[in-house]
Amino acid sequence: MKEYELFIGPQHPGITGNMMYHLWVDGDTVTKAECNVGCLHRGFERLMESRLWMQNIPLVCRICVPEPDVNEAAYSMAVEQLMDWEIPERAKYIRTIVLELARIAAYLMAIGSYAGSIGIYTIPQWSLGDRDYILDIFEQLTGARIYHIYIWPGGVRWDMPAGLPKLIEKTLSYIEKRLELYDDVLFENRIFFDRAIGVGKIPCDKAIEWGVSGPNLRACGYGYDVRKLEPYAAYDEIDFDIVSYPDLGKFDTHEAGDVYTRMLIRRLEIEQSIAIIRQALKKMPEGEHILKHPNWLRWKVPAGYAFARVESSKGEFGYFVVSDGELKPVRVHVRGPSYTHGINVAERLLKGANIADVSQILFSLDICPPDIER
Amino acid sequence: MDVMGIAIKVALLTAYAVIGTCVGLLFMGIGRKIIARVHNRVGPPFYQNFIDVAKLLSKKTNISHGWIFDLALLFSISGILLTLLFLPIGGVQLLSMEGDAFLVLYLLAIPALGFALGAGASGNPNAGVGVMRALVMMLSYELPFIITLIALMIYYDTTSLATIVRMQSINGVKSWAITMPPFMLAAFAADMALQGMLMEQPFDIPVAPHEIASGPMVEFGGKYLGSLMLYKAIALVAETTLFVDLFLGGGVVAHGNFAFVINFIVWLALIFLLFILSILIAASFPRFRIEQAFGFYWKYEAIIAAISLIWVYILVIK
Amino acid sequence: MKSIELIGKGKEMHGRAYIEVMPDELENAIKKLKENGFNHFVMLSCIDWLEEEKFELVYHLWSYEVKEHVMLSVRMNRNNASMPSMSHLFPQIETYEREIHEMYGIEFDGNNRLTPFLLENWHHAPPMRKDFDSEKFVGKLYESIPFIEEDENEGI
Amino acid sequence: MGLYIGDKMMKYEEWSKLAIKVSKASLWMLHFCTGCGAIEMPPVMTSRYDMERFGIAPMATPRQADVLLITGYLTVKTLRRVIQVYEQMQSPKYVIAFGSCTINGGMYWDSYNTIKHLEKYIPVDVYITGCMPRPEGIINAFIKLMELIDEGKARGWEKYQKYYDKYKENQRRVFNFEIEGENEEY
Amino acid sequence: MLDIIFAELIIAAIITFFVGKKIASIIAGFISILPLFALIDWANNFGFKTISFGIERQMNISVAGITLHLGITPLSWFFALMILPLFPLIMLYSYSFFKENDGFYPFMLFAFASTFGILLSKDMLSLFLFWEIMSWSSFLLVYRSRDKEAIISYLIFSVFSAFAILFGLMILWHENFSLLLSDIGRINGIYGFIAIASLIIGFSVKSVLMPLHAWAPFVYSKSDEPFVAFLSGGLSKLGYYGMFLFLFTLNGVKILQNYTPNVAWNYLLAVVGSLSAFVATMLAIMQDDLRKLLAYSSIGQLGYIAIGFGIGTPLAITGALFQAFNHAFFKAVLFLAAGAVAYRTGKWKISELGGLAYRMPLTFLAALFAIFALAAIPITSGFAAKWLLYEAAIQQKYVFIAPLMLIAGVGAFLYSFRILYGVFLGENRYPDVKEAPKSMIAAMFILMLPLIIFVVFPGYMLDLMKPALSNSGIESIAHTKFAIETSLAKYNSMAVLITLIAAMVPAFIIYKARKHRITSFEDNYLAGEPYEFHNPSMHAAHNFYKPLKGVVLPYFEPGATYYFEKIYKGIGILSNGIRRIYTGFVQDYAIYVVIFLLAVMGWLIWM
Repeated sequence: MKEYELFIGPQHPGITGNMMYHLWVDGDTVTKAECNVGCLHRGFERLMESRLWMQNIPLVCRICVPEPDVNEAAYSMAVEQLMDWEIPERAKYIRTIVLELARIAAYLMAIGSYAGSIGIYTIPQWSLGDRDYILDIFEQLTGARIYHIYIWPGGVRWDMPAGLPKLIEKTLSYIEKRLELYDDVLFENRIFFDRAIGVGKIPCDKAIEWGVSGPNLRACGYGYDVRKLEPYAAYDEIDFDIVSYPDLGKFDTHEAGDVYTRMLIRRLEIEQSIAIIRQALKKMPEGEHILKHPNWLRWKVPAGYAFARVESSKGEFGYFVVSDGELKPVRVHVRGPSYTHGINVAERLLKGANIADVSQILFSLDICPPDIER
Repeated sequence: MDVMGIAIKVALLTAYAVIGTCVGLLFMGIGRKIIARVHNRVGPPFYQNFIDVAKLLSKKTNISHGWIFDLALLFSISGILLTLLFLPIGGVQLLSMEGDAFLVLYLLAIPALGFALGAGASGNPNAGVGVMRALVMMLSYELPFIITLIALMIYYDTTSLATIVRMQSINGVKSWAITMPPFMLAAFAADMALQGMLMEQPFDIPVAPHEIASGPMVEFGGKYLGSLMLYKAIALVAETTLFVDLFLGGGVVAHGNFAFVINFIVWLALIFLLFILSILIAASFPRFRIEQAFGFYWKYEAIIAAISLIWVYILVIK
Repeated sequence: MKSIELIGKGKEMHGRAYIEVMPDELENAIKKLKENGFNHFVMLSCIDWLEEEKFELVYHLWSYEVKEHVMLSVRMNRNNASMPSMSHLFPQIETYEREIHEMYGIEFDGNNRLTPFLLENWHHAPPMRKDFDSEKFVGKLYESIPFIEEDENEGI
Repeated sequence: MGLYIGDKMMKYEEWSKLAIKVSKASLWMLHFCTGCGAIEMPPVMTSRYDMERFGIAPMATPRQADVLLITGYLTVKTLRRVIQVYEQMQSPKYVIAFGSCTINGGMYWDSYNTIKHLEKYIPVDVYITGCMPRPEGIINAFIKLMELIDEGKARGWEKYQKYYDKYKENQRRVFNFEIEGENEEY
Repeated sequence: MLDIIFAELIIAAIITFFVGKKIASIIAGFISILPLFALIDWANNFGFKTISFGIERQMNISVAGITLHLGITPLSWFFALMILPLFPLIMLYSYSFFKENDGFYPFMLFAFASTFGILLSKDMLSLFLFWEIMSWSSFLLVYRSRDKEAIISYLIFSVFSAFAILFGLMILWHENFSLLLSDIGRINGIYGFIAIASLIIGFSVKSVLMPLHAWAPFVYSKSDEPFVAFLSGGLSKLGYYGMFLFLFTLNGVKILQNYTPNVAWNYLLAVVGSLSAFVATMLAIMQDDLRKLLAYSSIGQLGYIAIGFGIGTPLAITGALFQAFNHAFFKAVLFLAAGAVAYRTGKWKISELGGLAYRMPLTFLAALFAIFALAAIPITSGFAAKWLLYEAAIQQKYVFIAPLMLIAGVGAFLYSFRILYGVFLGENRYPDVKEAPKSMIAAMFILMLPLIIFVVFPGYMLDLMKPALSNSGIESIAHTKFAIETSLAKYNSMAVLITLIAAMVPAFIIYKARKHRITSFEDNYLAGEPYEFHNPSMHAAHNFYKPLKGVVLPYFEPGATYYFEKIYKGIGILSNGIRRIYTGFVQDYAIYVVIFLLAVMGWLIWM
C-alpha cells in the first residue's frame, strides 16, 4: 500500500464549507481525489415544488450563502421570463447596485479565506472586517445582513432610501483605499508569488469543456462574462471592462489559469464592481421600483420552460424553471457554478497536487458547497 | 559543594524554571494582543494563555493513544526545562558550565523527539506528515544556525555558552557579538533560523491548520495539549535566550552587586523584542511550502552564514 | 436560431431554443451542437411528469460565439427509466447523471460512477419523484423520534 | 459508532471552582461549519466583532475544542459527522445551536433530509434563535454559555453520558430508518 | 591456553557443519564466549583488576618454517572489547532466527576465529592470513543471500581491499625485511608513503568509507540479519582497527608527513569522513528498505570515526574510539531489531510495516534506545562520542568539517524518526503479530547494557581506552567519572541526567493530575468522517521525505552510486568474457581468487 488516505473536510479548517474531499496521497502528492458532497443537501428543489411561487424567494437565497442576491435575481428573472414582464428602469439599477455590492462582499470573503489558506491571517481579519461595512449597507437597504429577500419578481421589494447613495459612496472609497493595503500585504508579496504561480492550473483548452465559468474561466484567457454576453438588470447601459487573462492591470502576468491569476482576477474585479456601482448610482432614474403585483397567494405563472442566468462571484448561476400554469412550480433546477468547480474541476486539479496546495486550490476556485447540494 | 550550596542551586534552578514558564506564557499572551492590534482588533487579555493552559490541564476527559502517546507529555516538558536550565539567563549561569552549545542543540531535540513519538503513536496521517515537515524544517534551519554557531565558537575559541556570554559582556554593549560586521550577517541568518525554530510564518507549515489540521497536534487535547502549550511557551524563552546569549551578550550590561537585576531586565527586554520581531514577520507573510523553506535556508541563509563564517575564519587565523 | 437550424426542428421559448429529440438521436444532436460552437454544457435537468408517466431530461447547452442557449429535451417512460450516458461528451455530465440517478432513479448506461452522491444510506424511494411524499416521510421519521427528558427526581 | 466509552460519572461539584472559572474564560470552539450560519462566524471572529476578546478561539480538531457550534440545519449526513466529532471532543464540552432550524426545523420543516430537533440527538446547552442570527446574538450566546458554566447549568455533556443509550437509540433510528416494503416501490 | 581457544573455535566450526540447528547454535554460542574470558584475564595487564584465568599474552605458531606471532596489545584489547561480545549475543539471537542449520554457524565461527586472529596478529603474515580467512568466510556468508549484486559487489571490493592491503604489506616487508609489525616504524620516503596509503585504502573498504562504500547497501540489505549485525557492528571496526594500528600505533601519520611535510593527509581523511557522514545520512533519509536505510546510516556513523582519525588530536581520537564502541552496539541492536521485525512480519519495506510498537513493545524499546544512541540524544552514550568529535573539530578550527558533521547529526534525527514512525508507530497493520522470541529480546537487551552504563559514566569509557591511547603515545583527555573536560567546554553527563529526572517531576505531576483513558486507533481525527465508512489506510510512510527527495536527491544519488554502476557493468563485461572459457558461476570466481591469493602467499613464504 503506497498511498494513505487523507480527509479534507467536513470538519477541517482547509475546506470551503461543509463538504469533503477524500484524498489518496503518496508522500505528499495527491494521486487521487474524490469529492464527497451532500452534507448540506436540504432538498430545496423538492421544497420549491411544494411552495407557492412567491414563497420560494426566501428559499432560493439560501442556496448560495456568501452571495445570496444572485439567486433571488436569477429566480426572479426566470419567473419574469415566464410572465413576460419588463421590470421598471429604477428596479433594474437597484438590482445592479445590490448585485455588485454582493459581489464585492463575496470577493472580499474569497480573498480573505484564500489568504487564510496560505497562512497570512492578517488579510482575512482586514477583508472580513471591511466586508461588514457592505453588510451594513444591505442592512439599511433591505433590513438584513445576509439573507435579503429583496429582489422580487417584477422589481425590488423596497425603494432605495434617500441617503443611501451617500453611504455607498463612502464605503466604496473606503474599500478602494483598503485594496491598496491588501496589495501591499498579499498581492505583491514575494511568498505569495512563490506559492501561487503555476499551482493548480486549469488547462486552458479544456476549461470550457469542463464547464468552468466566472472568474476561473476568465483566468484561463476567455473574456466571457454573463453580464456582457446576456446583459440583465442594467448592465447593458453601463460601461465596464471584463478583467481576463493576460491583461492584469498593474500586476504582472504569469501563467494562465493558475491560482495566482484566479486570485488577481477577483482582486481586479472588485475595482470594476466599484466603477459599476458608481455609474449606476449616477444614472439611476426616478420612478417605480416594482411592478404592480398580483395577489401572491393566487398567483399562477403561465406554463413553459424558462432559463435565466446571472454572473455571480463564483461563476455562472442558472435557474431553470418549469411551470405548468399552476400555483406552484413543477421544477426549479439550479445550476450552481460550484457544481462543476467543486466536483469535476477540483477532482482533476487536485490530482498530482501537493497536499500543501490542496486547500489553496480549493479556496482559489471559490467553491461554495450549498450550491452544489441545494 | 556543601549542602547549603546545593540547596541554593536547586532553588535557583527551580525559580528560573518557573520564571521561564511564566515569561513564556506572558509573552505569548502579549504577542496575541499585539497581533490583534495589527489585525485592527482588541485581542484577548494579556493573561489569556495562563487561562488556556489552566483550562487544558483541568479538562475532565483526556484521551490518549497508549503509553507512547504519553511520552510526548513527559518528554516535552522535561526536555525543554532541561534545555532552559543549561542556558545562561541574564548573566546567571545556572547549569551552563556543565554543558555547552552543542549540548543545548541536542537537548532541544529531546522534547521535539518526544512530541514526534506521541504524534506518531496517534497513528494519524496528518500527524505523520506534520512531524515529517517539522523534521525537514529542522534540517533546513539548522544548517545556517550551525554555521553561525561555529563562526562564534571559533571566534571566541570556546563552545561553552557561559564563556561566550562572559567574553561578550566584558565591555557591556560594545563587546556584543552583533556589533561586529561579520556577526551582523550571522545574526541575520540566525534570526531567520529562530523564525523557523519558533515555527512562525513563513515557516509554520509543520502545524498549518488549513493543510493538515494543525499537524502533529491533531490528536492532542486536554492535558496533552496543555503540556504542548507549556512546551511552546518555555521553548519560546529558551530559543530566544539562546539567540541573546550568542549575539547579544546574554543581555549582560552591568557588573556588580545588584547587577543581576539590571541584567535580568535587559535580558527580558531583549527576548521580548526578538519575540515581537518574530511575530510581526509572521503577521505579514504567508507560509512557505516545505521544499521552498528548505531552499530558502540552504541557499540564501546558508550562504549568508557561510560568508560570515569565512570572514570570521580569516579574522581568527590572522 | 442557429441550433434549431442545425438540428432541423424545435421552437423558440422565452428567447431559448427548445428542441425535443428522441433518445436515439440525442448523442448525435449533442455532438453536432458541440462541434458547431455549443461547447459550454450548462446543465442537465430532469422533470417528473407524473400524469404523463414520463421523465423529461433537459440538456442545456450554450454557445459563447452566437450567444444562444439551447435546451435539448428527451422524454422517456417513467417505469424502469434508463438512458445512455453522455458523460464522454462533457465530463461534468457524469456528476449530473449521478444526481439524477439518485434523485429520480434513472439508470444511465455507461456511467460507472453512479454511487451515492448527496444522500447517504438512503434506501427509500428517490426523493425528487413527485410520488415521494416528503411531508409524510418527515412525519414518519423525524417527528416520531422522542425527546429525551431529564428525569427531575434523579438529578445529575 | 460505538467508539464512545462512557467516562466514570463525575459530580459537577467535584470540579473545583478554579477549573470552572478558567474553563469559562477560555472557550475554544471547533472549526466546523455545519450549515449556513457559519457565514456569520468569520465576521464574529475577525476585526469587526473580535470574539477573541472573550478568549474564544477557533480550533482545528475536536480533541482541542470545548465548544461545538451547530451553525444551522443539520442533514442526516452531517448529523453523523457531528456526532462523531462530538464524541471525539473531550468533556467538559458544550454545544451551541444556531438558528431556528436546529430548534424545530425552521423553514425546512418538510424537508426529507434535515433533522428537525437537534436536541433529540445531542444535548444542546444554548440555542440562538433567528435566521440568520446576528453576530451580536452569537456573542450573546457565548456570554450566556459562560454564565451557565459559572452557575453549573451547562451540563449537556453529563446528560449525554447519563442518557447515552437513549441518545444512541435515537441516532440509530434516524440513521437506519427503513419503511417496510418501500424498497419494492421503485 | 590461547591455542586451545583457537583450536576449539575451529573444531566447533567443523562440528557445526554436521549437527542440527539447535545444537549448532548452542555450541557456537558457548564456544564464542570463551574468548571473552581471555579478554577479562588480559584486562589485568592494562591496569584493571579482574579475575585471572591464566591465559597467556603471547603465542607463536610455527607452520612450515614460518612463525606466526600472536599476542594481545592494548589497542587490540580495546577493539576486541567492542567486537567480540557481539558474537555470543548474535548466536543467542540466531537461536530462534534460523529455521535450520544451513551453513551459517560454521562460517560465522570461522569469521569469529579469524576476527580474533586479526586482533591478536603481531606480524604482517598472520594479519594478512587472518584477514583473508575473515574475508573469505564472510564472503561465504554473503553468498548465502544468493543475490548476484550483493555477492559480486562484495567480491569485487573484498578482492580490491585484499590486494591493497597485500600491496602495502609487501612494500613494508620489502623495505625492512621483517614481518613483525613493530619493526615498520623505521621506513621512510616514497615507499613508506605508498605502503601506508595503500593500507588505509584497503582498510577503508571494510570500514565502508565513501567512496569505497558501494558494496555495503547491497550486502547489508540482502544478507542474514545476524550476520549483518556482525558485519556492521564488528567487521567495519576491524577496518578502523587496521587504520588506527598503522596510522597511530605504528606511526603512519609520521611516515606520511615525513614524505610530504606540506600536505595534511590526515585532513583529507577527515574531509572524506565528513563527506561520507553527510552524504550517507542524506541518502539514508531517502531509503524505503529498512536494511538499506540502516546500511547508509552505518556508512554515515562510521564516517565520524574517520573524521576523528583524520583530525588526529587526542580529543578527536578519543571521540572516534568512543563512537566506534557505541556504534558496534547500537547498530547491532538496530539490525537485530530489524531482523526481529522481519522475522515476525516478513516485510522489509518501511512503507509496508507499521504500528508494531504495541505488538512488539520490547523490540520497540530496544530499537528506541538504540535510535536515541544513534541520534546522539544526550540521555545515551552516543552523545558523548559525538560531542568529543565536535569539540575536536572546533578546537582545530576545521570550519568545513564541523558544519557537515553537525548537519549529518541533525539528518540522523530524520531517518531515526523514519524508522520509528514507519515501523513501530502509526497505523496498526499487523494486529496478530506476537512479540519477538525471547532469545532475540535477550540478545538485544544485553547489547543495550554498555550504552546505558556509558551514558551514566562516560569517564569509564575513557579509562578503558586509556591503555590503547597511551600505547600509541596519545595522551588521554581530562575526565572524571561523569564529566569530560576539554579546553573549550565541559560535559557533565550526571548534571544532564539528574536535571532531566528532576524536570520529569513537574511533567509527571501534570501527567498524573488528570486521569486519561486510552482510546482505540479507529477513534481518530478523520476530519469528522466516521472510520468505518472508509476503513482508510492511514500510514503515511511511503515516500515519507518526498519534499526533501525532490530537492536533495538529484545532487547526491548520481555521485554516490554512479561510479559503482560503472564498475559493476565493467565487471559484467569482463565476466562475460571469462564465461566463454570458464563456468561462469560465482563460486568459481571465489575459488579462483582464493587459489590466487594462496599462490601469492606461497610466493611470499618462499621468498
